[in-house]
Amino acid sequence: MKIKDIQDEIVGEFDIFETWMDKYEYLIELGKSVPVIDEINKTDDNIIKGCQSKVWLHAEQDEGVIRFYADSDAIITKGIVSLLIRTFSNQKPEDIINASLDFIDKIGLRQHLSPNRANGLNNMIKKIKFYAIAFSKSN
Amino acid sequence: MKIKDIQDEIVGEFDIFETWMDKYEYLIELGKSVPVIDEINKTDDNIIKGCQSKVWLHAEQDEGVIRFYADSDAIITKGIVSLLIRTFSNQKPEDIINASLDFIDKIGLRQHLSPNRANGLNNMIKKIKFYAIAFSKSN
Amino acid sequence: MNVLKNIDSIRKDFPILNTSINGNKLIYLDNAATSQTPNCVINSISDYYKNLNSNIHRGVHSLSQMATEKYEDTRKKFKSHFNAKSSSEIIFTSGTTHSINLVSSGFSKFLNIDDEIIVSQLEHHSNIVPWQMLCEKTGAKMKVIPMNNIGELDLNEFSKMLSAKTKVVFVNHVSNALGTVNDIEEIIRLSHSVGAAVLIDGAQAVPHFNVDVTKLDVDFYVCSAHKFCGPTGVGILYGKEEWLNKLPPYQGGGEMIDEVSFEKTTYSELPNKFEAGTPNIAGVIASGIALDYINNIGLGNIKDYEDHLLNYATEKLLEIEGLKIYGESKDKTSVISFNIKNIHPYDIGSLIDNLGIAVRTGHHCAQPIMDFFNIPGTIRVSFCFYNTTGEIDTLVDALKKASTMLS
Amino acid sequence: MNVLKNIDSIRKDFPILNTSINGNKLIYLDNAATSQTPNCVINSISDYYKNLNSNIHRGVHSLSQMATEKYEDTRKKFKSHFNAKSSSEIIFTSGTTHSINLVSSGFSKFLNIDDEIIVSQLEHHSNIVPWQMLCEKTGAKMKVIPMNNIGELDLNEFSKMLSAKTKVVFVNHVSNALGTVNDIEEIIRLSHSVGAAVLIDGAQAVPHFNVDVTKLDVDFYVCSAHKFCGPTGVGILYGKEEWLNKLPPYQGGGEMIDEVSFEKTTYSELPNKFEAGTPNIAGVIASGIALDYINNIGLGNIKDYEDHLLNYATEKLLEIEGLKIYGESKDKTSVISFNIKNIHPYDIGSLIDNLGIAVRTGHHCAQPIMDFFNIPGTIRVSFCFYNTTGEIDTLVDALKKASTMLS
Ligand SMILES: Cc1ncc(COP(=O)(O)O)c(C=O)c1O
Ligand SMILES: Cc1ncc(COP(=O)(O)O)c(C=O)c1O
Repeated sequence: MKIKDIQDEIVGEFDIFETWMDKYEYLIELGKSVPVIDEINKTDDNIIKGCQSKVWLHAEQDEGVIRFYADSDAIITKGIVSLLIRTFSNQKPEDIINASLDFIDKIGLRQHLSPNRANGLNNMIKKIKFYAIAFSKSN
Repeated sequence: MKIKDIQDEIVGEFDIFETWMDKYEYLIELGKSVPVIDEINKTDDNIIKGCQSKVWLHAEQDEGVIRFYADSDAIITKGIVSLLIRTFSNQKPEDIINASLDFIDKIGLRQHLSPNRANGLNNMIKKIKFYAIAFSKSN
Repeated sequence: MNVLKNIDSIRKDFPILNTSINGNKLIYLDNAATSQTPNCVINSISDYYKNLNSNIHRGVHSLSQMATEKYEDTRKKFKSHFNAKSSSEIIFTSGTTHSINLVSSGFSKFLNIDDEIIVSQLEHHSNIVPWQMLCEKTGAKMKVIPMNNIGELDLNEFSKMLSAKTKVVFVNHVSNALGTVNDIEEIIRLSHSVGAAVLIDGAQAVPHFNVDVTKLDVDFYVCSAHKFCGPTGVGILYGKEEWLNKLPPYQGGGEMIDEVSFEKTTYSELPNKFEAGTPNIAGVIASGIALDYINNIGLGNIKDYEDHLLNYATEKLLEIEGLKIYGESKDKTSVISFNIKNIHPYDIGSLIDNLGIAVRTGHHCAQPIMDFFNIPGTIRVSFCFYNTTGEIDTLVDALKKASTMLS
Repeated sequence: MNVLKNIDSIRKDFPILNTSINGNKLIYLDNAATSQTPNCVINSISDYYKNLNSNIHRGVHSLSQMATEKYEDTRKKFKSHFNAKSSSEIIFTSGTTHSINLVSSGFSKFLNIDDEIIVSQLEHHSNIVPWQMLCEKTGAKMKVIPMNNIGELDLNEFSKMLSAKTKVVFVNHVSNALGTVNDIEEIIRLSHSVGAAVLIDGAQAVPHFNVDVTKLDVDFYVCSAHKFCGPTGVGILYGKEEWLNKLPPYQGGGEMIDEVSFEKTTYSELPNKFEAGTPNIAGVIASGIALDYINNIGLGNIKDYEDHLLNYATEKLLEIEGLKIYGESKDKTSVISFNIKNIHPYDIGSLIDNLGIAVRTGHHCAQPIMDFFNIPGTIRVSFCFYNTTGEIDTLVDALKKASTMLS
C-alpha cells in the first residue's frame, strides 16, 4: 500500500470513534499490543530523546524498502509510534522522502507533534526521513 | 531667612509668569547672570556628573552655616542650580538636613529632578545634604 | 475556614481562567512553571505602550522622564517588599536564570582551584548549571548537600561540608519539584560562620510568602516575575550592596558605563552597573503592579489559603490507588509531585489535558531529584491562590479515569 | 511623491501619537532610542496573557503546546525575514546588548594574547564595552577603524589593519549617533579574506531596510525588537550555524541542557543551547507581530518614505542660523545629529520638550564619536515611518524659538 493510502486508512479507523476517550483507548491498545522493536536494538544509539518520553528507532534496508522498528517508554507515545511505523515501514526511500504526513493532524493528535520537546516524536519523524535520504544515497 | 521661607519666596516669584516660556526665560536669565562659583573651585573633585550636563558644587563652612557655590555647563541647569544655592546657602547644617525641597515641584520644574541621569541636579541635592551631615558631625 | 473570602472576585481578575480546553473549562495547576496574569498587570503593559513608551534614564523629554520615574518607582517597590536597605540593592534582570548567571559569572573573580562551593540535591537546573560552568572555569569543586527520603536537606551533613574553603552556597528557598521549604535561616547562619556567601533561589518562594532579606541576612536572593503573576522576561536580583560593589559587571553596554573611550572605560554605580542595555521597561513596571496585586490580597492570606489547598489535595490524592507522593517534608508549599503505579507521567498528563487540566509532567528541570528517586519524572500539580478545592476534586476524578484507562 | 499613501491610517495604529505633552500634541522624534508600538503588537501581548500564557517547550498540556508553537513560529518568521538557512540560527535574547555579550563572551574561547579584534569609531557603547571586557580577559588587542569628518569609516585604513591576527570585527550597520550606513558588504568581504569573523550590530538597520544575512555572508547579526515597533526586552541574534555550534553556551539553566547530573551536564542543540531559562515568551511572540506589521507596510516603502523625511528635514534644519549637522555621509538613514551655535543640547532639548517635541540630546551612548568632534553631545532627531513633514516643520519652528531664547 502507498503511504498516502495507509494514512487514509488510519484516518478512517479513527473516524469511527466519537469521543477523544475512545480514540485514546484505541491508541493505548495499539501501544500495548504491538511489540515494535527487538530488545537487542534498543541501544543508546537508537534512542531519540524527548525530555519526557523516549523513543527508540531502528532501521534496516531490505530489497529496496526500509523497515522501521521502534518503541517508547510512554504508552501513548508508543501508540503513535506504532502508527508511524505502519505508515513508513516497507516503503521505498524516495516515497518516504516525498511523503507528507497528515494523518496525525486529521485524527486529532497534533499536540503530540508540537515543537515542544516533551516526547521524541518530532525527532523520530525527522530521523525516519534522514534514514530514507541516507539509504537512497547509498543505493 | 529660613529655608522654607526662601522656597515660598521663589514660588511667589515664579507665580507671576503665566506661560512656561516666561518661566524658562526667567530661569535662563538667572542662569546667565549669576556667577555662582570661582573658576578655581571648578575642580574635578567638585564635579557632579550627569550624563549630559555637568554640575560643579563647592562648599565652605563659616560661622555655623554652610556656603555653597555651584555652576553648570547647561544654562537651564545653571538657573535651577542658582535657585538651589539661594535656598541652601548660608543655612545651618541641621536645617539643611531636615529641609524638604518642594519649590521645584511647585514651579513646575520637576522633570529636571527625575531619577533620570541627564543632569546632575539630583546628585547635587544629595551632595548638599551629605555636606550638611558631614559638617554637622565635625562640629 | 481557610478560604480566601473573595476568591470569586479574584478569579475574575484572571481572564485566562475562563478559557476552555477541548470543551472543558481550563483548570490550571501548573503554577510553579508560570503563574497566570491578572487584568491589572495586562493593562499596565498596554497602558505603558499607549502612554509612556520611551527609552529611560537618558532622555530629557517628558515621556522618557515619566517612564524612568515609573521604572525607578518599581525598584523602590521591590526594595520595600524585600526590606532591602537601599534601592541600589535591587537589580532588574530577565529572569531567575539570568540573575543566577550574573552572580555565578562574577564569582569567577573570587574562586581559586582549591575553593569549594556547595549546592543542594534539591536544585533546579538553573541553580546548578551556571555553577558547574563556574567550576569548569576556575577549578573549584562542587559539593552537594544530600537529602533524605522525604525530600528534606540534611543540614547535619551540610555543616560537616563547610570549611574555610567554602566560598559560596546556593540553595533554593522552595524546591520547584517537591515543594520542600528549606531551612534557609540555618543554611545562611552556618555558611556565614565559615565566611561563605549565600545565594538563595527564591523563584518558588516569592509567590507564596513574605521574604525579608535583611532579617535573613542573605547575600543574594533571586526570583522571576512570571512566577508571581507578573509578565515573562523579568527577574529580580537582590544583592547586598557590599557584594554588588565587589562583583564585576556582567554585561557591557549602554547604561552600565560612566565614561567610555577606547583607552579606558569606567563603570556606573549601582544599580546601573548591572543593567546594561535597554531593559524590559514595560515588563519591569508591570512586575511592580503584580507585586502590588499580591500584596493587596496579602501574602499572609495567600499562604493560609494555599496551605489549605495543599492539605486538601494531599489528602484527596492519597485516596487514589497506587499513588505515591514524592516530597513529604514537614514544611512544604503549593507543590505536590507524584506518580500512579508504574504509569508514565507523560501518559497521565496527556489524558487529563483532554479534560482541560494543566499539570506538569517530567523532571521539572531537576534531574538530580529524579535520579535520587530513580524515576524518569513525576506528575506535578502546583497551586496559586486562584485555585479552588473544586478544581482539586475535578483533578482527582480525572486522575482516576486516566489511571483506569492506562492500567 | 515619496509619501506613504496610508500615513493617516498608519498613524492611527499608534495610540501614543495622540497623547499630549504640556498641552501640545506629542511629536516623537526619538525613534532611534525606541520606536513606538502599534495596536496589533500591544494586543498581541494582551491576547497572550488572556489566552495562552504558559511556560514553553516542556509542558504536555494544551496551553504549553500552543504557546510553544507560537514561540517557535516566531522564530521561523525571523528566519525567513533575515533569510537565514535554518531556524536554529535565530536565537532570542533580551536585547542587542545581550546578543553582543553572548557572542563576545563566547569568543574568549578563541582568543589568545597576540590576537586582535577590530571595532569602528562609530560604535554604540554596547558594541564596545563587551569587547573591551573580552580584551581584558584574554589579553587580545583592540584596533579602531577611524572615520573621516563627515562620519564615514575609512575602509582603506581598515584593510591595512587586517592580518592573520585579526579574529573578529564588529561594526554597526547604521550608526545610531550619526545615521551613517556603513559599507558592511565590503567590511565582511575584507574580514573574511583574513579569516576573521564579523558581527554586525543591526539595531539601527533592521527597522529601516531589508537585511539578508545569507547574501551578506555575515557571521553574526544582532538587533532589538523595541527599535522596530516591538516590545521592550527582546533581542534577536542571528548566527551562522557553524559558529553557534562552536561558541560555548553563555548562560546555564533550564532549557539549554540535555542532561544534568552533578558529575556531568550535556548541552542542548541549537537554538536551545543559548536560551537558558524561561524566555520573554509574550515579548518574543509580539516581536513577530511587529515584524509582520513593518513587512506589511513594506520595508521598501518605509525606506523611500524615511529617505524623503531625512532629505526634507536636512534641508529645513540647515536654514536655522548657526546649526551644524554632524554626520554627512552619502549613505545615511533616519537620523540627524546637530548642534546650534554653542548652545548646550540639554537646554534645547528641555525647551522643545515643553512644546511636545521629543528628541534625544547627549552622547547617544557613543562617546568616542563625541570625542572625535570634541563636543559634549548633540541634539538628535530620528525618524520612523509614522512621522510627517508637518512634524518636521513644527520641530524647525520650535528650534528657532529655543535658539532665540537661549542666545
Ligand atoms: C547601534 C546600536 N547598538 C546597540 C544598541 C543597544 O540596544 P539595546 O539597548 O536594545 O540593547 C543600540 C540602541 O540604543 C544601538 O542604537
Ligand atoms: C526553583 C527555581 N529556580 C529557577 C527557576 C528558573 O526560573 P526562570 O526560568 O524564570 O529563569 C525556576 C523556574 O522554573 C525554579 O522553579
